[in-house]
This record gives sequence, structure tokens and C-alpha cells, in this order.
Amino acid sequence: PPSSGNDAAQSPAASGGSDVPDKPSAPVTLNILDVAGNQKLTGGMVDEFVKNHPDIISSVTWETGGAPDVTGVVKPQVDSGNLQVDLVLTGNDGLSAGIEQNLWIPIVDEFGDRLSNMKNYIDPAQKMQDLAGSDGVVVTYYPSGPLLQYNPDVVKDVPSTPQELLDWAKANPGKFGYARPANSGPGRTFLMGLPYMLGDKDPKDPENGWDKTWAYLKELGQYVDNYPTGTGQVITNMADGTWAMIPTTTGWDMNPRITGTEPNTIQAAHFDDFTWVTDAHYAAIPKGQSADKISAILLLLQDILTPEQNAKAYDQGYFYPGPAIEGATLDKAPKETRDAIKQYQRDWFDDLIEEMPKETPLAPAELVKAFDIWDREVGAGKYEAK
Amino acid sequence: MATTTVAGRRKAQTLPGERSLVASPSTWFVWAGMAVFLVFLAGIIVAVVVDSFGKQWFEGWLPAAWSTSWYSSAWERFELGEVIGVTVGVALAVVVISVLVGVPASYLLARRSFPGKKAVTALFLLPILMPPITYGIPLATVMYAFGLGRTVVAVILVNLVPSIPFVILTMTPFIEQINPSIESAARMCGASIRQVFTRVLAPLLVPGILAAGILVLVRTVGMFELTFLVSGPGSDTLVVSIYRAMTSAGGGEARQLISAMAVMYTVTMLVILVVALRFVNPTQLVARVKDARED
Amino acid sequence: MTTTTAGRARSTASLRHRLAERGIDPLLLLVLPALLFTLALFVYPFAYGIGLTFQPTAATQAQWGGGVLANYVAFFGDPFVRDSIWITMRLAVPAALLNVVLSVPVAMVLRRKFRGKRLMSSLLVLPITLGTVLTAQGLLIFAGRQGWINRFFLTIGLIDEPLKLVNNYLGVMFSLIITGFPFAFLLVSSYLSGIDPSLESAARTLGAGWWQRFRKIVLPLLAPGLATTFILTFVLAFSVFPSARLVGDPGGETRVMALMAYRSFGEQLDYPMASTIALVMGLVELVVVAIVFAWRSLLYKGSTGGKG
Amino acid sequence: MAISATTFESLELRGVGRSFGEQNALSGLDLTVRAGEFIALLGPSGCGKSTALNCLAGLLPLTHGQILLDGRRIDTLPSEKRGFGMVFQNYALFPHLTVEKNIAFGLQMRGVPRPQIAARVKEAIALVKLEQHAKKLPGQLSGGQQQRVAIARAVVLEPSLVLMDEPLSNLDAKLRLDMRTEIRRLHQSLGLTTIYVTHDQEEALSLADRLVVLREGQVQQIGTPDDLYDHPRNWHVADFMGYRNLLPGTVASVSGGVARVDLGGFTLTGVPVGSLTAGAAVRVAVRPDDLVVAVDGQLRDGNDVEATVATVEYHGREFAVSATTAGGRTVHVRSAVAPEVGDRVALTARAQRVLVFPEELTNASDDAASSSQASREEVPA
Amino acid sequence: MAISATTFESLELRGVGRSFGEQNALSGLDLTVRAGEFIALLGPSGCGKSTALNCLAGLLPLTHGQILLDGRRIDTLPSEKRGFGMVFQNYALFPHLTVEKNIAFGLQMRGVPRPQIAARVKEAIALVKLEQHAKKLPGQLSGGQQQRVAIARAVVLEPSLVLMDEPLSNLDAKLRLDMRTEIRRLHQSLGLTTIYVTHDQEEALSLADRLVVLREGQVQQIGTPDDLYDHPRNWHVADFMGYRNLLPGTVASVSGGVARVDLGGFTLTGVPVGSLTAGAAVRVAVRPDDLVVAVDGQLRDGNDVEATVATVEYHGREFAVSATTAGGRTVHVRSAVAPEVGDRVALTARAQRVLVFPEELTNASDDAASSSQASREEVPA
Ligand SMILES: Nc1ncnc2c1ncn2[C@@H]1O[C@H](COP(=O)(O)OP(=O)(O)OP(=O)(O)O)[C@@H](O)[C@H]1O
Ligand SMILES: Nc1ncnc2c1ncn2[C@@H]1O[C@H](COP(=O)(O)OP(=O)(O)OP(=O)(O)O)[C@@H](O)[C@H]1O
Ligand SMILES: [Mg+2]
Ligand SMILES: [Mg+2]
Repeated sequence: PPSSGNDAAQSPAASGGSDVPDKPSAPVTLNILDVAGNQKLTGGMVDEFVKNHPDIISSVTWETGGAPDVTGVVKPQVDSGNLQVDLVLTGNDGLSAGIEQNLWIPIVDEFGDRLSNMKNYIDPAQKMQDLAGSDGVVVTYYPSGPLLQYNPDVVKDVPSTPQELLDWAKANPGKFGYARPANSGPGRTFLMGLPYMLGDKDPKDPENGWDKTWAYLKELGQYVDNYPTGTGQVITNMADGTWAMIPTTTGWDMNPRITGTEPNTIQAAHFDDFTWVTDAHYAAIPKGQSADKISAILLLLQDILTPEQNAKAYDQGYFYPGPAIEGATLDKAPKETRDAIKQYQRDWFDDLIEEMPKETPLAPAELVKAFDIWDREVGAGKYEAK
Repeated sequence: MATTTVAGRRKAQTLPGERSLVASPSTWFVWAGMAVFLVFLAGIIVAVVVDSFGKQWFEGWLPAAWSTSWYSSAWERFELGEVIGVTVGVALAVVVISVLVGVPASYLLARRSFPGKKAVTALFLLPILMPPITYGIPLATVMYAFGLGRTVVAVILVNLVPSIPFVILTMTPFIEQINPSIESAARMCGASIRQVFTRVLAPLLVPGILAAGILVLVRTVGMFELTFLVSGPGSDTLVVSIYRAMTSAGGGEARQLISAMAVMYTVTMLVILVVALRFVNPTQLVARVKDARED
Repeated sequence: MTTTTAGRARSTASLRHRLAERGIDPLLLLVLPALLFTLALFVYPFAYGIGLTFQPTAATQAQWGGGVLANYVAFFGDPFVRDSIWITMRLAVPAALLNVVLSVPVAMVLRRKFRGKRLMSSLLVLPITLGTVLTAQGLLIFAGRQGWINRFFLTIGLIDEPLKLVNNYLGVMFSLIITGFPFAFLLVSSYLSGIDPSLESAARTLGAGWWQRFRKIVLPLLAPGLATTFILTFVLAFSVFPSARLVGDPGGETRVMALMAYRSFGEQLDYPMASTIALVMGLVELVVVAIVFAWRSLLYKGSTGGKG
Repeated sequence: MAISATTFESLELRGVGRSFGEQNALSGLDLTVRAGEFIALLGPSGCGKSTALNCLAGLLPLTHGQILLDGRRIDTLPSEKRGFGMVFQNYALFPHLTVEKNIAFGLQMRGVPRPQIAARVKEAIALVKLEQHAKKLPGQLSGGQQQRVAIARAVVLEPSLVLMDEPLSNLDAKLRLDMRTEIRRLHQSLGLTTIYVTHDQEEALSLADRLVVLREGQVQQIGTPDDLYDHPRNWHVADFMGYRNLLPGTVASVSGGVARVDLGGFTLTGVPVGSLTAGAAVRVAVRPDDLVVAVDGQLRDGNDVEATVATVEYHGREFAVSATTAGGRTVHVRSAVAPEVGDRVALTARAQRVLVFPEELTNASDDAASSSQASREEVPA
Repeated sequence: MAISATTFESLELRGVGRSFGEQNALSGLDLTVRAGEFIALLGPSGCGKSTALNCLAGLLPLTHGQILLDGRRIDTLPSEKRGFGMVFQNYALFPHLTVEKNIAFGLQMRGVPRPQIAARVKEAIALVKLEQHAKKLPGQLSGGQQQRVAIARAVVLEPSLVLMDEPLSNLDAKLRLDMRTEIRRLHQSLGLTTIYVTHDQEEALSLADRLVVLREGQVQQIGTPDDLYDHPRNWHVADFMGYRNLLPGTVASVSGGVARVDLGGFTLTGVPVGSLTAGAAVRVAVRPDDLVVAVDGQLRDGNDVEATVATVEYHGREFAVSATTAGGRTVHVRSAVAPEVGDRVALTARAQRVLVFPEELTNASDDAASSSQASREEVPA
């Protein structure tokens, strides 16, 4: 395994950014923990950086996990001062879990000046960055959903409003479903998108402002036979015909068809009137990191945020579109990506992204509350949140 | 009485096993139950195997197309060669150490009464009864504090926590069955305590040690909670890899990829077990190997 | 050397001898490595985990009150959490019972000598190699709505609608039986082999039919072993986690304690609460174990006349 | 209602045999048992005694032959329907039931009404003198007491036949003697037909009306105790009947109803059993108490051996002496006075007390015996 | 180098005792063993025989007393340092080692050079005549062969003392006899000092130079076989020495060195052991072979009993008869002819053959015996 590097040259950085050199004194190795599936998007960018700058980063190892693993993995390391993970790529949830546990170096506050490319975020990506505060750096972004995916053999009249969806589910019990939001991107996008569609009082306050949403989900729940823990099972249900309709996002509509886990005959649709609930991946650095590594990571991030590199985030449509940086257009992406996207993307995606309003997701603390309410009142069905 | 008639009559008559089988409907019931269980089992295994070789399998009895690509991609993506190596290495190390530490302790518990024996026994019972989550995180912190985080050493150490008590609990009745006068005989022959252990007890305990070892092996290879908390790249075991594959990236990997990994897990386990079972009879896995030992 | 021990018959033995008589001698060192190991790597972290339960988060304290006991107040005050005890019991107790009850007749049948006996018992213990993931995956594929079972029954016209065998209580039960049965079977077989077969012969010559032999002789003698088997399979079933999540209905019927602990730990990031749930899990297990052991102590236990 | 045997006219075993795979554990056992008789099956370990008993009890299906009770075939009946009682070698008491309940078990199985059960159990307990132990568990009893419970459990059912498998082999020397008398008493007072398995010659002689001597599953001889004691049919039976000196030799001459046998270094004259001709390989059988130390050269029938005393054992009143002959043979002798080890003595025996058997049996040497024993231990008895 | 005992002058046990908690398993054993002696410890189950042996071997620490070898205290030495050999009741052979390796084990432990080990093992195997079985595992041997391996394993070390714990109790009647002779032969030819535990009177008498009779941890008598056989010190020893008739009664009169005892319905005259006065509670002890059926009313010393024959057992040559006296007592008798059950007979004994003991022992009835046995069975022997 790569050296953990706690020798003199790589002593932990003090709080001020001044101790961190512009360039590491010697090439470092990086252990990257990806808890968001982000490797698919940024893996190519990192590889290219390492190839071009062996004097900064000699090699990189990746490990993967789920968002809840962030604390399980990183906290013991930070607590014991013995870091094995150098960089964490995570979604909003993992990032905030770390913030709660005080695991991250406040990169933006301390080293914002070295990440000048952050100025080039496209607007919704900038909003995601604002949401995160100082502890993470947006590397990729997508508008997410909620969209609908359906099996055209079964679904003849595609719903275009939540009410129509409810009616359809009522008419076809057990044929619509979604995963437990806490464990599923499309699930939580659906959850967070509903208040906008249903016209709830305060779409950012699940406790007090989501009356219509909760009522709607409870009623819808009568026709859902179960809520899997994970989007994988939802895709399988859709693929093998168990279900005929699910909520989805741009990425989750395209990627399974590209990778072949869903038949390409599956169709997608969108509600007539809805608001995108955006999503992003962040980079975060655990506390106690050595100055050399921080310096290397900063250089890496700055590079990732160039349009040429960031365009690789189109990938296989998993996070469609993906880039967070202005000007990272599809034509800058590798050829394979361009081909796949051309074949599998819905022709109405780009227009819809232009057209429809976009909102940031709930702040992590609110999101946990929303999940808790969902678990009690929708998932389990009978427990009032106190 | 002529031999021919004897032979003839012998055919006509029922032999021991047959009669009871034919006579009892309850036996047929049990056999039917076992058949259902085995069909289920076969169904489950075959389904996963088929799935792991299916390129795509949306509907119908079988996948539309076949491929081994899930295996190759799982192998490459998760560096399974290394992972399996780590898994086997960790499992063997845990077995060896827990036997070395556990057997002497169980000897003492089997042979001696001493003040506080009850408390010590209870202490050894707790790690088996307690859910790992109650002590897993602090345990992981301890590991990291000693700079062992994400090392194979740490993975071995945390797996020893439930394994040593397990060896102690399974070996104690085993040792109780060995006639203590054999040890006395060895001492009368001039053997010191250490020699009694290495020359007499150890060979006699081999079947029991194998049995306990196999159970520890199975548990260690299957142990997710504790391993996960201290392992990392280079020290992940197979279950942890599968878990990471299942939960990574929000939605997890394709079903077929998980199937392929599950199949590899089972094959690994089977290989280990078959090798081990060459030495022990499955129904003797738990205790009481007395009759086998006596002849 | 002549020493006098107070209140006891005068003993002329050396101190070493008298200590040895009470079991204190250098041989005790044998238990030391295991003891030190357990103290360092189990007791310390475990105590830390218990300590954590008395350090509730500010939020928990604010919501439920109760000071340092806030976590426990929250646990028992919140029906959403508290009910998971019942949900877990509803799974673990029948699963353990079923495993024990099913393995008795199987072990009885496999006690006889017949060809293929070894193959049969190997097949029955095979599932311990499967691992929860493969079992869960297999159940989902094999017994799912589109699985072979439903497909088969639909094809032969036995049913019109696919049976719901997974993603509910039943699915977890299947998984618990598939993984738990081999353990129960192994244990019960070995306990059964400890019962002297001549007792059954004796009962036969006294006129007892097979049911009477089982009911009056085998069962009472097997009962203590069954209790132990029940406890071990119960412990396995009680901490069920992956299968409850994968083949169960984790929001509803199979919202077991382990899932709740995980939810607190991984999703709500409330470690004290997670520790509390895990500790209550352990306590509930200990209560069940204690009840079973208490019942067991009422039974005949002692030599079963067999080889063991 | 006193306990008494339900009787039958006769129990007939016709060519009863049992094989385990290739091995014939028992073959061609023909025997007719009259009601009230006490039959002992005698033979070394592994000779098929228990097999015979288990076949009779119905615990092992026969592979050959028939068993008839008053002309009715019973070998196809399951054992619980045969109505025989059995006392097992290791007692096989139900460890979880008290003495009382152990004894009541069979009556309960037969649906005897409750008050009647109580009365009969009480009677049976009195019969074996265990009144004070009625409420104890078997584990709290001594070996002899357990034995008596096993007997009471079998006889309380008033079985037409009682089968006993080495019931005394686990007991102390002294206890064994007492229990023997007890069994004899029970048999005589209840009139139970009994088949009794043992490997102890003395036990068989003292208890049985008739003895069946078995060897490797084959009947060797059936007869009354004095019949077997005085007229064993072959040297194997003789061996079991206390002819401790069994010396292989060659017939030198046969004449006038006696045979002179060359034993390598010395000769002995004895009564031939079966027809023998000069040159035949034989075994000469003499009981230790028939071979006496010649006092004042007072020989009997000119039958004598010179030997050196090897060991002397005190048996109270008399001494057991083993001596080595010139040819290196060991002979066992009784003597009223104790010779010194190393003394040269002349031993003498009456010719009528010396039996000469043809060496017709296959060599039942140490080897054969041990290998059969080893193989036996691999299967449950 | 022939196997021979390493000798010592004397082994002295001084007040040796061992308690388990409250219970004294053995107390106050004083005994001096001379080199080459054969001592037998005799007593009923649970009397502390094995405890005594284990204390000597060092397998159990003493709680009282000392053991001295030629004046040197050895009771604090661990057993592997004492240099004694031991033969266990169940042989305790190492089941994973061949006969050869079992025997070589002790030599290896003592670091004897390899070639020497081979030679001595070969010699020991020859000694017990197991040449053909040297490569077998113990499980493949018969009981008697295992027994011989156990003996060889103990004597190959040339121990100064051999301890044997009921080495014959698991064997067949016939085998037991053979092995007894074997042990005697080994003892005599090697000159081994031996301490031998048994509960079989005959075994003890036939083997030992001196006997130690134990009861509930207490020494009852120490003496030579004929001493004990003819002059038991109390009725407990008598019981063990074959005085099967032990009838409780009251002294009617004492005069001229004989006592007349009232036995409830009849009286017997015998030799008092210890001082007795009229009215004392006593036990009258007679051997079955000293109590004969009076032929033609030919009484001996006017000592006779009227009784009804209860059971008759054939023992080859003679009959063991049990008869019931008027007072309901059962007496055991030997008889050359077989009386019929139910016959009234007169039994007679010579007064010198009848011993009268004070009833001084605590009541060792059925109860006490059984409870001590039951409690014994809960602990490993
Ligand atoms: N279940 C079995 N399977 C195979 N062989 C058996 C079985 N039971 C007995 N035998 C064989 O049959 C032979 C006779 O056995 P049996 O138990 O009748 O001997 P036994 O005369 O009762 O001996 P013992 O005195 O040792 O009890 C033995 O050689 C034994 O190996
Ligand atoms: N480890 C022990 N703990 C407690 N009591 C014991 C122990 N070992 C023996 N005893 C008791 O000491 C007494 C003597 O036991 P010991 O084994 O010496 O008897 P024994 O004469 O050898 O009997 P047996 O002939 O049955 O072998 C018994 O009453 C027994 O209950
Ligand atoms: Mg037998
Ligand atoms: Mg003993």
C-alpha cells in the first residue's frame, strides 16, 4: 500500500494556508475515497493530471463506498490522526455528514485563492457550491430530475402531472414504485421535486411546509408494494417488468440503458410543469492532511475545473450532462462519450434543462429531517414525527 | 437348509433400512421437506450463476445473450485477485491465531475450576452475543490510533475478537471429552506440561481444531461489519468488496456484476471448505468426535 | 512445612499444593492471552460504546429530555424506534424456532445409515458457503415476481398472479432459514448423536411406537441441546441486517433493530443513539437467552447415556 | 394381582441368521425354548450373542430363518408388538425419568389404566427391593441398583420372554455375585422364560438350564450345564468351560478308548472326543484343578508332566500355580501347598479328566481374536 | 541392557490424606513399602483407592501427610519427576500413537538416545509378547493386548515403583485370568515394586504380598493374604475376604474362647474377634464353603441351622445354594449335590470357621453404599 506519509517533510498543515507550499516538495501518492460514484466522471480527469504532472502526483488509488460510509471510514482516521484517505469525493449527504463530525479542512476559506477556476462555475453549480459552504469544492454538477421513466408496453397514457401519476398508480397498483429516498438519488429527487409541483407552502422546509407532499406520498404509498433500499433494485424491477413506471433523473434514465441493465425500449417523460432539483459532487479533504498533499490536491482540483478536463464528466450519461464549468461542452468530451450520449440521450433533454427552473436541494440537516419523516410516515406508514 | 432356498428367502425378506423407510409416512414428509429445501437452494444458486453469465436478462426463462464480461469487469474493477488473496490470507491467519490463543484457554476452562471461572466464561460469551456494531466503531478507532488502520493486521485483529471466544466455546466440550487420564499417563511418562500439549493433546485435538477452524473460517470470510470498519484498499476482503460494489455510487453496480461477485465469493468459500472437509465429516463439525477419535 | 488454615482441618500440605487444590497454579497462564486479548479488543471498545449511550446529542436531549439518559428515553419513548424490537422479535423468534423444529426430523432421518448420507448432509450444510449476498441475490432472482418459481406456477396454471415471495417478511424468513438451517442442523445432529440409541431400543421393547419413542424419550433428552441451538440461531437471526435490507421490506415489516441502528449511525449520524439501539439489541438478546436458559435449567440435563 | 409371566408353549428359532453386508454375525441358529426355561448364550466378544438377542427382540431384522411362537411367525412383527422384555447391557434406563416412571413406562405404552399401573409398579419395585429409591433418577443410583431397575422395568410387563444382554458385566465382583442370585431368584419365583447373554462361564453355568455356546456366529454346542461342563464337544467349548490348559499336540496312538498324545517333550493320555487316528493334530484339554502336583511321585494313570514353577498365586485355601514344561509350554495347576518359584514339580492328571479334541477349528489365535474385536468396535453394538 | 527396576530401600507413607473440600477421600494412610514388594489396595467403589494411587503418583496434591523415598520427601515433586510408572484403569494409551511409539514415549521424554530407545522398546514389547502388533494403533488391539501395552509403557522406564489402578476391571472373565498371571510373571521376573488397586478380592489375594483394605478413606487392615484371609480384623474386611454370610445377631454367651450368638431363630457358635461380652451386637461371618449341607444329620461342633433351599446354582462340580432360615435370613452354602428348591436342609459349620465380629462399623447398608457411589459418579475418577 502507498506510504501514509507522516515523515517530516509532510507534517500536517497548520490552520493557516501559508504553510502549504505551492507545489509539493516531492511527488505524492493520493488515496481517493469515492462515495458518490464520482470516479466514473472524474477518473479520467485525475488520470490525465497524473500523466501530465508526475512531479506532483506520482500515483492514485481509488476506493469506493456509499455515502453513509464516509464517517465510518474517515472519522476513526481523523480521530486517531492517522490518515489513510487523502481526498474524498462525495455527494451532498456525505459532505454534510463530515461537516457534522468536523472532518473536513475548510478548503474554500483557506485556499480559495488557489482555486481560481471556481469562478467559472455555471450558475446552478455555483448555487450548489454556495450550499456546501467552505468544506467542499463542486467538481461535477447535473440538474437531475424529477423525470419519469416508463415501459411503453404497459403505460399507454403517460402521466403529465402528479395527479395523473397518482391516478395511474391507483389504476395499476404495484406497478409504480421508487426507492427509499435516503438510499437513492432518483428517490430523493422525486421527494424534493414534489413540493414545487404540488405548490407546497415552503419547498425548503419539510417539517412545516410540505403538507401537500406528505399527503400525496402517503396516498401514493397505498399503491406501491415496497420501497427498495437502493436504486439498483428499482432498475432491476423496471428491467424485468415487475414495475412499469418509476421516477428518474437524466443520468439514471440514460446510464442503465447505455450499460445494458435496462432495455433500450424503456421510455422517459417529464411532468408538464416542474422544477429541477439539482445535484453535484464535491471534493473534500480530511483534517490532519499533510501540507504536501494539500498542495497537490489543490493543484489537481484547479486542473479538474478547467473546461477541457471538466468535459469528461459527460461520461456515459450517468450524471448527464455533468460538467460544472462554463464552456465544458460535449464536443470537448472523448469520442466514446459523444457517441453514447448521442445514441441514448432524449432529444428533449437539453431544451428542458434550458427551459425549466432550477433549485438547489435541501440543506443536509433539512434533508435528514425529510428522510426521517418519510421513513416514519411513508415508509413505515404509521409513525407521526414528533 | 440348501443354500439356494436361503438365497431366495433372503431376497423376499426386508432388510433393516428398507422397512422403516417404507413404513413411516412421517419419513416421507421429511424427505419431501428436504427436497423442497434443496430445490430452493438449487434454484437460488443456479439463478445467480445464470444471471452472472447473462449479458442481459430482463424477462423470460433465460437471459437473451450470454457473456463472461461481468466476471472480467468485476475482476479488474475491484482487483479481485488481490482481494481473494487477502481474504484467504486473513481467514487463515485468523484461524491459526484464534486456535493458538483459544485452545489453551479452552483447555483450562475444560479441565480446571478456579476462582472467577464463571466470570471469565461469561466474558468469552459476550463478544459472540453482542452485535458487532456495539463495539465496532470504538474498536476501529483503537486500530487507527495504533496506526494499524486499513492494514491487513487490523483486519486480522478485529476478526479475532469474535473468533477467539468462538474457538474457546466450541473447543471446551471437545477437550472435556478427552480422557484426562491420557494426560496423566503422559505425565507419568515424564512429559512436562508443554510436552503434554504438543505431543499428546495437540494430535488428539486435531479433529476438533479442524471443526472449530472451519467454522471460524466461514465466519471470518463472511464477516462484514468489523472488517469493513478497518479495511481499505489492499486490505478489503471479498464481502467488503461486494458490499462496496453494491452500495457505491448511490445506486450500486449492475445486478449481474453483483451476481458475478457473489458467485466468486461462494466459489472461494467452497474451495476453502472442500479442502478443509477432506479432513472432517460435516456432521461432526460441532463437537463429539469421540467415537472417531477412539479407534 | 506445616501451616494451619483457619476453620479447616489442619493441612500439612504446602501453600503451593493448597492453592493448586483451589485451581490456582501456573497453568492459569494458559487463559491469559485470550483474556488479555478480549479485554483489550472487546471490553474496552464495548465499554466505550456503552459510555457513548450516556452522551446524547443536544438534539436528542432537547427533543426527549432525560439528561444523560435521553437516548434511552428517546428509544423507549419513540414508537418508531421502540417498535423495531417487536418487529425484530417477530422475525427472529419464528426463524430460530423454525430452524430448530425443522432440523430435528431431518437430523433424525439422517441419523440412519443409508447410501448417500454423507452427500445429503453435505448438501444441507452447503448454504453456509453462500453468504448473505448470494442468498439475497438468488432469492430476488429466483423467487421474485418474474422469477422461475412464479414463472413455473404461472405456466402450469396454478396461479394467475405472481406470488409475493420476496421484498417482504417472507423473503427475510426464507433467507434466515436458508442461512440458519445448516447451523441448526449441524448442532442438532451432534446433540442427537449423544443420545444412546439403546434407549430407543429399550423403549421399543417396552411397546412404544415411533411417536411415543420420540415424544417420551428423544425429545426430553434432546431438549437442552435444542435450547442451545435455539439460542445460537436466534442470535444469528436477531442481528439480521443485509437480508432485511435486501430481500425484506426495510421500511415496514422488516424494519429490524439492526437497520434502525444503521440508520442512526450512517444516515442520521447520531452515534450515541446508534450505540443505544445496538446496546438495547444486545440486552434484548440477553433477555431471551436468559429466559431460554432458565427454562433449560428446569429440564433434565446430564448424561444422555450416549458416547458423549 | 401378582406379577407372573404370560406363558407360551414353545419358542422356536429356525435357522436364524443375520449378516451385515458380507459378514455373517450369526448363522443357522436352531433352538427350541420351552416355557419357563433359562437359556444362556455364551461366547467370546463379537461372536454374535447380542445379535441373536436383538434378532429375537425385533431390534434387528433377520436376514435368514424364522422365529415362531407357538407355531406363529413373529419375526416380521416390530419389536413393540412382540411383548418380550429386555434388559440391556448398559441398562438403557431413561435418564430423565425416575425409577418409578422408568418402570411404569411400558405399562403406560400399553394403555394400562392408571391405578393398575401404580399397583403393579409398586409390586415390581418391591420385588427388586428398591422401595427407598423409587423417586430417584437413574444417575443417582449405584450400578447394582440400576441393574435392578432395568430388571423390574422388563418384568413388570409380565413378558412371555425376558432377554438379558450381559446384565452383570459392568458390576463389581461382589455385586455381581449378589445380582446373580437375585436374577436366579426372580426367574425361579416368577417362572419367567429367560434368554441370557454372557461371556462369563461361571455365570452361565450357575444360572442356566441350558447353554448355547457360540463362536463367530456359529453354534458350537447346546446342552445342559453339566453336559457342557463334562462333555464339551470341541476345544473351543472346553476353553469356555474352564479347561484352561489347551495344549496342541499330535496323536501318538489310540487304543482302548484312550488316546496318547505327544505334546513335544512329554505325552499325556486322555479321552478322545470324536474319532481320532494316530498322527492327527489335536488339542489336549485339562482343567487346572484336574492337574495336580504329584505328591510323593504318586502318579495317576501314568499321566505326568515335569515342569518348573513359574508363578504362584494365593487364592485362599489353595494356590494357583503356573509352570513351564520342558518344551516351553505353560500349564496351569491348582495346589493345596505353595511350591517355590523355580521348583521342579511333577504334575499328574487322571486320564478320564483329560480330553483330546481334534484341532478342527480354524486357528482362533490371538490375531484372529484381536482383529475381530477391532472390527466390532467400529459399529455400534 | 535388560529391563530391571531401579530400586530403593523403602517408600514410606506417613499419615497421607487427601480431602476434597469437606470430604475426606483418604485419611491417615501409614504404610512402608519395601523394594520388590507387591502391595494391593482393596476396597469397594469410592473408598479412596484411586485417590491414594494418584497421591503417590503426584497427580493429586496431598492435603495431609508426607511421602518419603529413602527418607527424602517426594510429595512436593511433580509427577513427571518422581520416576514412577503407572498403569491406568482404562489403559489411557495414546490413541494416536502406535504400540511402539506409545512405549517409546516415556523414553523420548527423558531424552534417551534414539538407538537405545529402539532397543529398550523392542525388549519391552517382547516382554509383553506383542511383537506382531508393534505397528498397530491401540484402537486395533483387543482389551488384553491394550492392557499389555499399558504395562509395557510403564515398565520400559524401569521405574522404581509401578502403580496399577484396577488394570483388569474392563476385561472378560477369561482374559482377566490370563492377564493376572501375566502381571504376576512380570512382577516376579523384573522384581518391580508394585502398588495395585482392585476391588476384586481374588485378584488381590492371588497377586499381592501384602494387602491394604480401605473403607471410606480409612485403612481397615494391612496384612499378608493368608493373614487377611484367615484373620480379618473386622466384618468389613471379612466381607471382602469372601465371608459372604454376614449375619447380625446378639452374643448369648462367651466361654472357652468361643461365643454363642443368637441370630433370631437359631444360634451359632464361633470364634470372637476382639473382646465381646454377652448382649453385644455382632456380625457372624461364615464362608459359603465352610457352611455345608449336613449329610445324615452329621453336625459339626453342634453348629447347625435349619433352612429352606431358595436357589440352586450349578458351578461345575459343586452347587451354590442359597437358603432361607426360619427367621427369614438368607444364607449362602456350597454343596456337592444339588438339593431341590423348597427342600428343608440342615446346614452346619465348624466353630473355628465361624468368626464373630463386633458390629462396630457404622451401618454400611445399601443406602450408604449407594449414595457414596452416586456422588462418586458425578466427579471424574
Ligand atoms: N450394526 C452392525 N454392522 C456391522 N456389523 C455388526 C453390527 N453389529 C454387530 N456387527 C458384527 O457382528 C458380530 C457380532 O456382534 P455382536 O454384537 O452380536 O457380538 P457379541 O457377541 O454381543 O459381543 P460382545 O460380547 O462384545 O457384546 C461382530 O463381529 C460385529 O462386528
Ligand atoms: N476430584 C474430586 N472431587 C471431589 N471428590 C472426589 C474427587 N475425586 C474423588 N472424589 C471422592 O473421593 C472418594 C474416593 O474416590 P476414589 O476415586 O479414590 O475411589 P475408588 O476407591 O478409586 O473407587 P473406584 O473403585 O470406583 O474407582 C469418592 O467418594 C469420591 O466421591
Ligand atoms: Mg454384546
Ligand atoms: Mg478408582
